[in-house]
Amino acid sequence: MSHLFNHNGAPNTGYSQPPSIETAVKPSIPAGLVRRQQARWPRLSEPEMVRHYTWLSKRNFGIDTGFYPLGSCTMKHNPRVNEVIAQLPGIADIHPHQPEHHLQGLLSIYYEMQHMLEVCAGMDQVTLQPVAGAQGEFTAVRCIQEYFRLKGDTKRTKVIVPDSAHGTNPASAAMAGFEIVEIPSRVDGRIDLDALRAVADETTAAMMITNPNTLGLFEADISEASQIVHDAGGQMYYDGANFNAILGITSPGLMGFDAVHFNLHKTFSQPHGGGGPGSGPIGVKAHLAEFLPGPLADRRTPTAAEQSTAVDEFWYHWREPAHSIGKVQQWHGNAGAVIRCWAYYRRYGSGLTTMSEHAVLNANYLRHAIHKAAREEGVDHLFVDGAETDVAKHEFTLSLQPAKEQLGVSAMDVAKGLLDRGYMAPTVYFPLVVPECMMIEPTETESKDTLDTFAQHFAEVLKVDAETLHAAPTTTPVRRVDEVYAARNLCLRHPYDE
Amino acid sequence: MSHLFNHNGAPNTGYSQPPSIETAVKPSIPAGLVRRQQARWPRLSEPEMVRHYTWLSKRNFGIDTGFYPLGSCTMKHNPRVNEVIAQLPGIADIHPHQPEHHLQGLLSIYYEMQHMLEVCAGMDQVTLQPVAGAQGEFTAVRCIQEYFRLKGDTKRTKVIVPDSAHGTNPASAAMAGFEIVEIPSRVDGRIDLDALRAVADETTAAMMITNPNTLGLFEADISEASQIVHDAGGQMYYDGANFNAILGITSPGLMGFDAVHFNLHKTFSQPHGGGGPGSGPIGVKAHLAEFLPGPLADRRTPTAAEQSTAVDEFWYHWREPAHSIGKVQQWHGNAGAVIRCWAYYRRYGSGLTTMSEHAVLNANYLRHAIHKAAREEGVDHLFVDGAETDVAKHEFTLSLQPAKEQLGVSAMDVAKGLLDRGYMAPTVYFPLVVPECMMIEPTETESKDTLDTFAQHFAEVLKVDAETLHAAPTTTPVRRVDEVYAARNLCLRHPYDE
Amino acid sequence: MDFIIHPQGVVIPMVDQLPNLGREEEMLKAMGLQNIDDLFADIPDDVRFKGPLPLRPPQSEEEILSDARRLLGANIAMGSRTSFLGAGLYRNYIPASVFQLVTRGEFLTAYTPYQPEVSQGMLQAMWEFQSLISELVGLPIANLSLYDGSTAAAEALTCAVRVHNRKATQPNTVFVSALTPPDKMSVMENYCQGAEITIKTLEHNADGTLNLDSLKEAAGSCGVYLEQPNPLGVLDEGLTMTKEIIGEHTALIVGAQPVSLGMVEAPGHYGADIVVGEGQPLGSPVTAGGPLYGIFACSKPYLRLMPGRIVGRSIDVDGNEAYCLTLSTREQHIRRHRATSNICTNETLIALMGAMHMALLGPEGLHDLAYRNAAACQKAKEILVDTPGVRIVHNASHFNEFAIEIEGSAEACLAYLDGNGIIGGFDLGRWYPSITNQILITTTDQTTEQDIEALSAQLSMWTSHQGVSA
Amino acid sequence: MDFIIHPQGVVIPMVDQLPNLGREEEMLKAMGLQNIDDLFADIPDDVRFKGPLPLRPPQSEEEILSDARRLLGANIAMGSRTSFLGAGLYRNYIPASVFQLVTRGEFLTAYTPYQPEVSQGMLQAMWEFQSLISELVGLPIANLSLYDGSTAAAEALTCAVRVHNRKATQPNTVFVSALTPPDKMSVMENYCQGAEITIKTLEHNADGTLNLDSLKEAAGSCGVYLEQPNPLGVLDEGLTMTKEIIGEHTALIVGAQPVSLGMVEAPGHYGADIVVGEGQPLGSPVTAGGPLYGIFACSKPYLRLMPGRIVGRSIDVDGNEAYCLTLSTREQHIRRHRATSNICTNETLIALMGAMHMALLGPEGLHDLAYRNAAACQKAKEILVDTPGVRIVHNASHFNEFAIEIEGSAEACLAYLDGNGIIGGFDLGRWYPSITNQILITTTDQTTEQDIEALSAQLSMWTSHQGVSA
Ligand SMILES: Cc1ncc(COP(=O)(O)O)c(C=O)c1O
Ligand SMILES: Cc1ncc(COP(=O)(O)O)c(C=O)c1O
Repeated sequence: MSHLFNHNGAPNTGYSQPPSIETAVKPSIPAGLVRRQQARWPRLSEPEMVRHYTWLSKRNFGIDTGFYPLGSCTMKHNPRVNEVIAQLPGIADIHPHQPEHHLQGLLSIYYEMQHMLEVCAGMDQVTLQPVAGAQGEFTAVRCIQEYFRLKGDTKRTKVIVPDSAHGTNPASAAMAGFEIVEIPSRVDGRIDLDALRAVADETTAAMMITNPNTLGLFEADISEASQIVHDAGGQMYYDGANFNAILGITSPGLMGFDAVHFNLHKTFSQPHGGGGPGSGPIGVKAHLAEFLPGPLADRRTPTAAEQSTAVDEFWYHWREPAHSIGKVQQWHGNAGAVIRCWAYYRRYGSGLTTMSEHAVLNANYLRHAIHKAAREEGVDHLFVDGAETDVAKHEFTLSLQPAKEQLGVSAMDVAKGLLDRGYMAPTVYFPLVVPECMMIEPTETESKDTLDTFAQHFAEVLKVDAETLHAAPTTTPVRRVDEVYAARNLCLRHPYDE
Repeated sequence: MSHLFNHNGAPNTGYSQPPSIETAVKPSIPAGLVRRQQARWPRLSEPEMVRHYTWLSKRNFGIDTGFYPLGSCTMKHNPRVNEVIAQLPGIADIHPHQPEHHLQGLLSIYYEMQHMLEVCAGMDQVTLQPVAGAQGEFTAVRCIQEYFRLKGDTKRTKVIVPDSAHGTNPASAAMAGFEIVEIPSRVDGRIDLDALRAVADETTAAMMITNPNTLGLFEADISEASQIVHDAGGQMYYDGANFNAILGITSPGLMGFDAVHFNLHKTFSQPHGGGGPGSGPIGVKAHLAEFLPGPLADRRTPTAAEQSTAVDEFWYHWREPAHSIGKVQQWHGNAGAVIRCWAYYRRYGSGLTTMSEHAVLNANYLRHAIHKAAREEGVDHLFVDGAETDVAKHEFTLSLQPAKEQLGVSAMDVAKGLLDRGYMAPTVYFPLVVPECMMIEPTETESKDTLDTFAQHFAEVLKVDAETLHAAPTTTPVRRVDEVYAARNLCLRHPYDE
Repeated sequence: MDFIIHPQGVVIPMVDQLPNLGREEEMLKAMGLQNIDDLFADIPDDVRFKGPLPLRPPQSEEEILSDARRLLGANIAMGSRTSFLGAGLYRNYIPASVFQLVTRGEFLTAYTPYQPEVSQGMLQAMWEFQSLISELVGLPIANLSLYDGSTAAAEALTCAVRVHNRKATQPNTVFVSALTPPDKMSVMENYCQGAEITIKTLEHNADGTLNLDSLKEAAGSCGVYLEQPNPLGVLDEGLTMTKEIIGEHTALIVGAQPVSLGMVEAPGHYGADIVVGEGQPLGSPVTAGGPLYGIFACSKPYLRLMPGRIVGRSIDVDGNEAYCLTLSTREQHIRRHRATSNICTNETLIALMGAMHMALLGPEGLHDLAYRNAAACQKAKEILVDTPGVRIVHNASHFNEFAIEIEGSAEACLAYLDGNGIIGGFDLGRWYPSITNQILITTTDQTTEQDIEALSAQLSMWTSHQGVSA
Repeated sequence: MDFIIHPQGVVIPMVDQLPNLGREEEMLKAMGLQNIDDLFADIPDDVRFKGPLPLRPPQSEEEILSDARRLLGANIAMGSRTSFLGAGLYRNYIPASVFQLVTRGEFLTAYTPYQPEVSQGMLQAMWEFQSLISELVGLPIANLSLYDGSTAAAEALTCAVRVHNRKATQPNTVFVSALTPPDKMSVMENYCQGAEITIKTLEHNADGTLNLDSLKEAAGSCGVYLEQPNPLGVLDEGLTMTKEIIGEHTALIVGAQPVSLGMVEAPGHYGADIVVGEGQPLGSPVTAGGPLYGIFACSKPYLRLMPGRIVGRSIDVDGNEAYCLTLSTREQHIRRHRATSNICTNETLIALMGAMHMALLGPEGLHDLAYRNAAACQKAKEILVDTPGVRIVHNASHFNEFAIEIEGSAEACLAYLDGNGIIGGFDLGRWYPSITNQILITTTDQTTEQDIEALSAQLSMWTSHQGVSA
């Protein structure tokens, strides 16, 4: 074990600073505000710091480490040139309050990204401000709220979500003050139009749904669902976490949605960074456009004076929407993530369709390979599809309920068994509608070999006896972690006195 | 296992290139020179390539991974800012044939480095051309050879080396055409002046020696040795691999040497890179200066026209020594390594002495701690000092001969036992004069805690039973590797047909 | 297949990310399918795109990099000018090792540590981050980041209401300093409106300090939000008295600039219940305003109603030390619409950079960094006080920012400075529309004496121009 | 102790690398010593430095970086100009992933893999490198790098003598192309003189190709060194006939430009016994001429007398695949003065960059990279052939370099081009003193059509100036 707080070297050990500016009078802090006790931080030299974080990194699993089939998370490869680009001073060393003529490059990239997302989503206006998917949801729902408020339509206090929805959907709508109406899915995992009809009414502000849904299934009835909600006077919100399946194939716009968020950290390869940062732009149809948070990047013909500073035939500038709800992050969103995702977009361009095709190809192939390997290994009775379907989209679910019932082996046990074989486990227990759910999303950047091998390992894990699986993992940096202990014996920071 | 050659994706999988320039006539290769069969290289996409090399890296031990007490190698921390500096276009994207007015920054850094090394070594002129220590040795010996040739002193065909010398010393001298005369060390590991007197004569071109010697001991008789060789008309060559012990304390110049090489990748923190690159500048006294390989960086007052391009009050330029032996590398040496080491030097400046003091402090402390821990664990009868001494310098040797005799446990077994405890093993079986030798060099960048813990582990390994140690390591990516098998069943490249 | 065969026979882009290009047929065949389109048979024809996406053709890595260099090179990096722009974001030097370690694939390409057994690295790093922040701000609990300083402040307000609403005499009400920058205020309003929270403002004295009389009105509300140093850069000793005034049942929320805490008392030590802040000055470049990381720390009573992820130290089945996410019943993936926040993806990697920077600084290093910021500020005051036409607005202590008043309009003055290679600071009129002639001058560890002298010289030029034109 | 207490109280430099600063006393005490000097008691007083090193004071990381930026910024990077300078070193684009992976600490900070159990990563990577090079050049054996192309060529000569001397009718003699750049020739001479090897030269025809009659004299010697493309950029079909002419007992050593081998036949396929080359164009920036990596590959008879380290695939005690250094009995640390070379530290990390670049390229990628180099060369020839006053010297096939003859002196012409923002190529007079008006023009994948047009335009300007002054 390496512990940061165990290091206690000399003052200024880790990072020697140049002398400060000399002043006539020493800078002073008002007497009552002088810090009396320094933070009890550790003191590490650079070698100690480098070794500590190298050690920690070796105890962490990333896409670079191995296959990461975490459903709903789109763990695709993060192209390395994007990191180089994001460290250029023209983005890293930029202040959002610099004047527009300092930021023509940034503005043009924002404009290009807005435009690209508009095209892909079939929306009329995109804002890049929200910094994560959940914030995108909240922002869009707020826009819808203001839209109705401005229309004087004040009865719309409810947001409908399917029971398979991601937790952020209800949480975001609730944060905006809406009441949540959850509708059950059909047995086949799809939206129940009757249930929707039963709840859609003049109190409906919006329905939030993702398509393909969280089971990885395309909701073929989506246009009808849109119709129902629209007929009731509500708005359709598209959770874009699953965009990776449909780029260039279909779009929320075509399906009748009014608003959508994108998870740039899923579809457009912003690295997940162990939990963030992300970027969650939203796109809306024209009637919602003037409610978006600003600033939006816009463009016009440059004046003669501007011509020399322009990066192309346009002059780019910020624009505030007329009825903007205001801001959800203090600046212009996660510009660094936007730049990376712009670089990603540029690599595919109009070929983004191919990217989605391969995402879906890989998911279906893996689903096929898992079933095949399970049959060959005689373990196909231990799981069923999370929902019946001919084809999945970019991800699919399995239910380990049979394994649970027949062997007492849970989805979590299987997940831990996979860890022992060098894989990150798929998402487990989400969506909630599938019992003992395992949600698998390979992404387009995994090779056929990786998929074949994983399928084989998956089947082999199911052959392992229950006792061994309960005890898994055994080859990981630590063994099964006691989450109950953690919650009962809260230790949330270094205990100096131990 | 991840195998590079197992990947066989689509053409151009790993790295998409922009279109080539269009030409009127296709570029053509003469018919008899057209490549008929492409190299049977693998085809990896970027995600596969990134994962493969990440995986490989995880099977490799570096300073960043843990304590690396490899004697004679000076495995000190490699400051990270140096890597940033070495990637600046002002060094990475420079061609050595660019005119001097394109290279004023580089030349000034070369000049500064030459000067610094001259000061530290007490030499009159340094050249930065040799790219490793061994090449520095060869280069210096060649200079000595030319020196005698020019003097018409043609009988000097021999080079004296102590039996404890590093293998490169005799190899380098032999490459230059010298006959090697090896003199035995005294029982206490030091140079035997009588033995030296017995061989030093009119055939002696030079003596090569390092001080502190390869046992980590300072040769107190060094001035006398110099005297003997000089009296015989020979030259004294200082192997600078152990410079880390004496910077600012003493210098080869003070000890009477005529020539010296530096291992910038040891003393000045150029990362070892798994085997290289290095940088092996040499410094010589004035009488040898005009034999050095060029170009040397020199400086003068700038002309009026030059003033605007100058980086300081001087104009820097290349200079060819009058009787230069010519080149040992085609360009200006490992400029990228020189830049890193310049950055390292700047961090210590005149404080380089402190660096050496801490290197010696750490070595002696570790030696002390190992003996102490061994006594406490009752295993102090299993090893002895490689040579008796009150203080060591930056490294020290132990002889595991007692363990070998009493338990059948070899130095190699102990080394492998240390691998199992997460350490890189010390150097074993060098120098050859110490039986079952273990050579330990902690460097100045290791903390007291690391040294204490290592000492404890060292003692504990000696308590492990012989059978277990013979079978060590067991926790490493592979277990003990069969080097005999490798030599008997030569497999030096991917066997396509297997 | 989307190969682009170049006229000269070179096959190009996008290939490099798709390992199964060229294997489609083989894979489809294994599934008993004919072509890729069979995989999309479930998508009704009427919602399908007709024809390819109307977007530009794919590019190779080299072309993208070269376009990025061209476009981003057209931006004016602060480091290429003399800059005094801060106003919430501060460019301090970040040691090289931070970038090299944070881009290690194991950190960079991981997801949220849902499988603790293979995510101990990030979990421990974030637990250490919590510990570092806790010590920095003087409170026992910290989460592992929110989106930025503004959302951290906004979530603090809703958290305060969740905790105190029951006993509040002014329920659903919070008080926020009137100096709060409108962009931040706007975030707060967005976050508060859903919970039907009313935001009232607290007034300030002419010297920039908080009007303690105004504060009295906040007693009985759910929470009070103040910044130290405040948005005008003023260090306000009065804040040490606020908790006493507002009382136990009103949360004192202090927004702190983390670097300042090397010299300035930790708000937790003078009664703050929640400390929030923009973490960026520790460990992160300014990056045009994002990604950043929001600091959120609190005292015990807030723990179970606070937003964001928390790591706890635990044990594994063998009793070995191990870390995992804990108290997740507050979070959206468990509690759904009753969650304390909707946050899911947060700013872990930027927080990790913060942790690395803090680890290298150590307590004395943080002090020195703060000192360098403050000394540059002091120097700027010393020089500008003697610059013709420049008046330092607040006779107060400042940390690394202060307001000046100049002749003529701030906007015009800043444009003039810009024309002379100086990013002169922040036009306070953008925050406070009634003010037309004040500029917020920011210094950091990157500010040099020459920078300040250049600013002073140009400001006196400006003044003399104003004199002429007046 | 070497703290520097700054006037303002900030403690600075060098601290950050020495974890035991401040602990000296404690550690000395444990050893029963009083002060640091006790550790140096064994160094006689008369050889000790008196007083501190007369060097500049230490600097902080920020100051070093800022000085480095200033000094290296004063150099003119090739990428900041239009450049046609090559002559042995070639700037091709290197994919971003190469830099990010090679700087991982596990690779960067490792030593030579003497403990194979914990060095499998680098060992396998180098074994793969050997495999890649072996395929590239068409020979079964490759070592894991020598210092650079010149030392690889020099070591090939001594290796050839070791192998063939016994049967040679011209013992201790090797033949080297007269075109060989003098700097490289100088390295060869230095390496050969110790072994008492005589280097004779081979003549070339006016069209740049090898004079095969001259070659006949080399039969019976130990080895022949030729380059393909040759130093004038000419692709010489005649080399495919050389092995037949010199015979079995004379080593054919070919120096190859690795990128060219994407289109040009591997020398191993037309009889080369040893292939050497400068590896830099694959994977490494030019870096002012170093670090680079020397390629060394050979056929079986040379194996046991070749220089440098080799990795073999083996097994561990459990029979699992494992890699280790092998055939080390050739090396200095075992064989000492009878070693095949004195090399110890080599260029592993740069070779690793080469391996990564090759892995990303794949066979077709290498072809395309070669094609882009060659197409730029073809384009340059097409444009320059029509440029007034410019003559293409050799009516031959070229890969990515060719010689032009211009009006007036090459040196003056290059200075003129330099004044107009173009690094115009290499003055061949620096290699061949009798030539005063020829420039070697190099193109790479980085050369654009605009670059070539700019060169052409400036060259015709030059010609017209020459006309005027003539
Ligand atoms: C289906 C779905 N919706 C929404 C989100 C929330 O996005 P974010 O994590 O970016 O806030 C996620 C993220 O996991 C998701 O999978
Ligand atoms: C004592 C000694 N001399 C010489 C050398 C050779 O230096 P290099 O490896 O740089 O060629 C070494 C390297 O290990 C050494 O330890």
